[in-house]
Amino acid sequence: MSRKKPRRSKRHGTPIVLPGSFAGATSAQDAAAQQRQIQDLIDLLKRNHLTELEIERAGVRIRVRHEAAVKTVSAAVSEAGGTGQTVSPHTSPPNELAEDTAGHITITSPIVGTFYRSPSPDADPYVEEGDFVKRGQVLCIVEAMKLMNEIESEVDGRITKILVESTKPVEYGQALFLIDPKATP
Amino acid sequence: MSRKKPRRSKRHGTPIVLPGSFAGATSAQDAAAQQRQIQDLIDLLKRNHLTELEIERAGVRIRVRHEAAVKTVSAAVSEAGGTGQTVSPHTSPPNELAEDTAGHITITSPIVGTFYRSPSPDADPYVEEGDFVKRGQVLCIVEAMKLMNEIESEVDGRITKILVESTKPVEYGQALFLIDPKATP
Amino acid sequence: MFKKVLVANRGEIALRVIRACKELGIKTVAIHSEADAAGMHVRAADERICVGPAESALSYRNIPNVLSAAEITGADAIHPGYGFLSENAHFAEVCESIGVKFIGPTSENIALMGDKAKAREIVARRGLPVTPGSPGELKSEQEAREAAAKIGYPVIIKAAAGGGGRGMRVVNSTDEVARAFQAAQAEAKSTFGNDSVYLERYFLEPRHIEVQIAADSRGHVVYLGERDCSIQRRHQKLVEETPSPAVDEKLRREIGRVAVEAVKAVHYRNLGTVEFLLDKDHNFFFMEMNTRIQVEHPITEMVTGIDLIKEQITLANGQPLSFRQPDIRLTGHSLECRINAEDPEKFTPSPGVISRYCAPGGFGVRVDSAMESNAVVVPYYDSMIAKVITHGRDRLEAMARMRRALDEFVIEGIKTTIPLHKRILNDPDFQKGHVSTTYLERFLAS
Amino acid sequence: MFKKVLVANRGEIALRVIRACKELGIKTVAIHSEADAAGMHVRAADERICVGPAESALSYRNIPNVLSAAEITGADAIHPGYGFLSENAHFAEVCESIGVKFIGPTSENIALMGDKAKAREIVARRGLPVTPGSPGELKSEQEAREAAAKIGYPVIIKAAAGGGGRGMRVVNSTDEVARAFQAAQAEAKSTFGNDSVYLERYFLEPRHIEVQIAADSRGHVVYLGERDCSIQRRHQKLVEETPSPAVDEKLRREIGRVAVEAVKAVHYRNLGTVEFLLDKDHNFFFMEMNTRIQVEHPITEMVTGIDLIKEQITLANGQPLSFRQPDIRLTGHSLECRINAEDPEKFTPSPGVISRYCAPGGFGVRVDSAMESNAVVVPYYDSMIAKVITHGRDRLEAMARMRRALDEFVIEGIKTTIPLHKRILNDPDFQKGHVSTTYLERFLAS
Repeated sequence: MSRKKPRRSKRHGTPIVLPGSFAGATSAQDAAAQQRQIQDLIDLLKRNHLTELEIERAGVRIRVRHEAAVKTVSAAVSEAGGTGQTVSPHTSPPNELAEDTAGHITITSPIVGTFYRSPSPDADPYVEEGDFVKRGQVLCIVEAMKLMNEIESEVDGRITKILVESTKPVEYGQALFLIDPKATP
Repeated sequence: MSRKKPRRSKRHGTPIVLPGSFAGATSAQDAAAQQRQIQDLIDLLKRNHLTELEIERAGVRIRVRHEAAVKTVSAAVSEAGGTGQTVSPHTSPPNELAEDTAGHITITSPIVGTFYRSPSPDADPYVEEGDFVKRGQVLCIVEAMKLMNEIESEVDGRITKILVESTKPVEYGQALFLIDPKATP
Repeated sequence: MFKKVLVANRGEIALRVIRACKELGIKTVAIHSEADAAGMHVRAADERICVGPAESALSYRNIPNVLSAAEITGADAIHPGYGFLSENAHFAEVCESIGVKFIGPTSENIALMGDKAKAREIVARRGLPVTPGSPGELKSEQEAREAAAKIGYPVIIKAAAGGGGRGMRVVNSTDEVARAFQAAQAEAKSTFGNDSVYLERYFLEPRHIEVQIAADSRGHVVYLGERDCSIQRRHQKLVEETPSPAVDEKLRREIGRVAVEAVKAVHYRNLGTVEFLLDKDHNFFFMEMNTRIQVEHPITEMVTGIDLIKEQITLANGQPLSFRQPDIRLTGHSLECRINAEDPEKFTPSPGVISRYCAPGGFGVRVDSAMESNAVVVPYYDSMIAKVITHGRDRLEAMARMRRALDEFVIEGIKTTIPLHKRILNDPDFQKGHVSTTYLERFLAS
Repeated sequence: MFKKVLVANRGEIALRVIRACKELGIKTVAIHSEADAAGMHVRAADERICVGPAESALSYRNIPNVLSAAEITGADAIHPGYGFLSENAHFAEVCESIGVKFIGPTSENIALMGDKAKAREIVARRGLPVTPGSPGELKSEQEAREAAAKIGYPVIIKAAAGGGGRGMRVVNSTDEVARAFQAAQAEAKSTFGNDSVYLERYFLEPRHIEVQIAADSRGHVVYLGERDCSIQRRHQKLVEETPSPAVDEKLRREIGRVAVEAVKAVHYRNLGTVEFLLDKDHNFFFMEMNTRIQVEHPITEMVTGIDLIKEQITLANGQPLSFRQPDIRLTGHSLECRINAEDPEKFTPSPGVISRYCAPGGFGVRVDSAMESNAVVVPYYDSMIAKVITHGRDRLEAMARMRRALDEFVIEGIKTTIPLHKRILNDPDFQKGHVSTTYLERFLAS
């Protein structure tokens, strides 16, 4: 049992719309100057709590927008403060994982429980990073309600990353392993 | 008793005088000057509680929006529902007026009271649309606390628009007349 | 006192429990489905655990995952809120068996009172007034017909395991028994996994009056006044108030005494609600008992000054009741309007992003909600997104406050039932207190 | 009853008055300066009139414009809120003369009690306890020295027209008299346009205890318990509570009786507050009277259940008090924290756009504020942007609720004093109720 982590695009972002004509800077110097100007515009916008600023000159149009909602969302997380001993990094930019795992398969926990890399404290781990695994091979145990639940690999491939330390609690859907399905032994 | 209204750029719809240098910046120096001018525009916008400002001159178009607060206001008005007999159209699109009045002077009420176009019910109005007036000429009366306050013209020019009906209440800063100062008899 | 409470719920009631825990100095663990990761209750808690996908059977009602969440976070108690696992005797039992305190009654209490037919029997056996009906479960259509003939039509067939208006059928004559019996049984089976049904007299314009009770482990039981929940749509309460315009001091004491006796009969612990029908002649009949906190508990808090969630927690911790019957004084009048994310005319759900949220405030106004600007109303759960509660020196003031609060409440981006509540508050019948459980149906038709 | 009330104020108190009017079925007119056109109080009212530019002297305190606004809208009464024109006897008088009801005491009441030195004289003449001090206005430094010598140093020189901590100077010895006298006189002149000063004993660690009174036109006067406002910074109250931890039932009755006698001495009408100093030995002394609603009035509302703004309005309308002394029961405990748009350490103002605003809610929490997400805190007026008020069964619960509410309160984009309030709530001295008017100074220095 395993699930793929859907690759999601970033939720918040401040779109800066530049028309194609703007990119028509010929020299590197010009481009740098233009960049600076845009940054200045953005600063201007922010300093003044604006949401939108548009400038057009001789065929060049610059429009800068600052979405209020975005600020709200990200700020909210830091402000509420009560995240405490968060078990999983819900608030980390989803992109990080998505980028790391481009083309990789994520094995997630199907249940809430405690993660164990080996069948017993004295035994060797089921797998190590770099190991090649077969579909159906046991990768770890998640203990819940005193029951040991073996978690199997969904695919053939190479373990590129083990994401959780042994004996740590895991929540539903938490990523446990990254597997590269294209790797061959 | 009469009071002079200092000529100020008022809430909505007073002419905005752009520095002539604004058109077509070419050098870095020009760009800096332009930045300053944009900041001036933004300040203008804020001072005047505008939501959007768009200026086009000789190939230069500048559009500044200040959305957040405005959205709140307009949404709130419809939701709260309690605007009732609003005395002045605070929430009307400020642009409309601004366009109408490009280059015109707005005479606003310096006090809260009741607007009268003539000195007494039987008398003729002080002025009509189309009339040419001199600086210091009485344009109307605003009655407050049983006192008749004569409102004088700030400039020589032609009355292009009378914005309030006689006997209607007016609030502080409410636009009463538009005068074209460039018109000559 | 407990060190850490896991809140096995979501939305406003999860936030309500977390607030109570914070005030008691207890750490909290929020559980959430994948759909609720951004929920306010999740942010408000000290810790958070995802327990499954959006579907509640796989997350909020997933007993192994919920208990594992308690285990791995070291929570020593679980508050179930309302709905989900709150009236699941098996869940309460497993909690007990693994040493995690279930904040609520004993699993036996839940099992006993959860079977509505059995509960009626127990209460009737103590000589307390019960709606006339079948003595227990109906085994067949024939039994149903016989029972109905004895008490007289119309009657209503109900699921023994029922609640929320599911598994109910009104029967007006003997011809209709067979079909209604089968339909109720089928719906009971599919909704509650139990096809046991019973039957009782169907009152035409009754009031729904319920009594809040509290019991500690030393056998003290008190009642905290009644709530009038007559304004319902398809057995879903919409507006509640206390005191009931139909209950005077004498009747309050009588119903209170009966409620206390009923819960004493099953050695009940913790908080609970005893529901009665009140007919036009002020006769009242035991209907059923809810063995959990109710959605509408805040109106009782407003008139008594007692924090019922804190009381649940301290009682579950084995402490005695923090008050005796004579300490309970009902001050003023309180109303609650449940705001649902629904079309106010068609009642179709209206999930989505709340683009702007501005709750009413000021004196005598309380809002229990886990919403805010940019919050998302997900389509998987109950549509209730806020409760507006007002308190006033008398019913008139509480109603005026409610009208003012509803006018102030800004929720944009989705549809809500606020306009319906405004209409109800302006209805002369409501204003005079002339309501019954059929009020809303007539009101909506007019 | 009045048909239409003009609210001659802004911010939370304007909204508070509008809410009360709505609940009473009275139409409202909001006035506003050019800077406040987007204010919540403006949106909440039925009508709105701009009365001048940002500067309050030209708008909210512009008597001709405010009265013209009442005239052109046909308002039959004006509620002045606090500050601005609320204690302006001339304004109250003009209102009376043009037939617009001033919702507050008579202009004579204001004139008499507005002169702090005269008020002391009147109260002392009735044999009531007054802080030892000069019998009336001090005409010269020499008179000041003589009065100080008689009552003993330290003394404090105060502006007769004073308030808000302006025009005050503490004097520790005879050498300091000349300078302090001149400084106080100059500040009194520049702040209040009146250089009249008086002098009284300066108590070292007194409590500020004030008594809410209400009087109708039939001569009935009642008191509604006290408020302990000892936590002040530069004579600006920050945290208030009722009941005072330093006042027991016996002392409450005594202070209440004195407050009632003091206001009877001037045939006072409507609501008012009598301020006392309470020394360490539980002696209390009349300081002054405020002839308007106080910022901190909500805590009295929480423990009495009485809406003080509605009471102001009905009293101004000539109705009798809606309660007698025995009807007033103080239930539980209430705290208020004033949230200012200020740096919580340096106390520098922090105006600007509130990018996100999410107020706390739930049982026992009340927020009085005219702020919301995207609202602008303009730099022209008082920096107070919200009042968080909690109510609990006892002081412990009210404090726990306040901590919980402050934790929940989200205000982004500007700095606020919320962090300071959190620190105060966690201070053992505050928790034990060991405070005086010098508490905050010491606390901030530590």
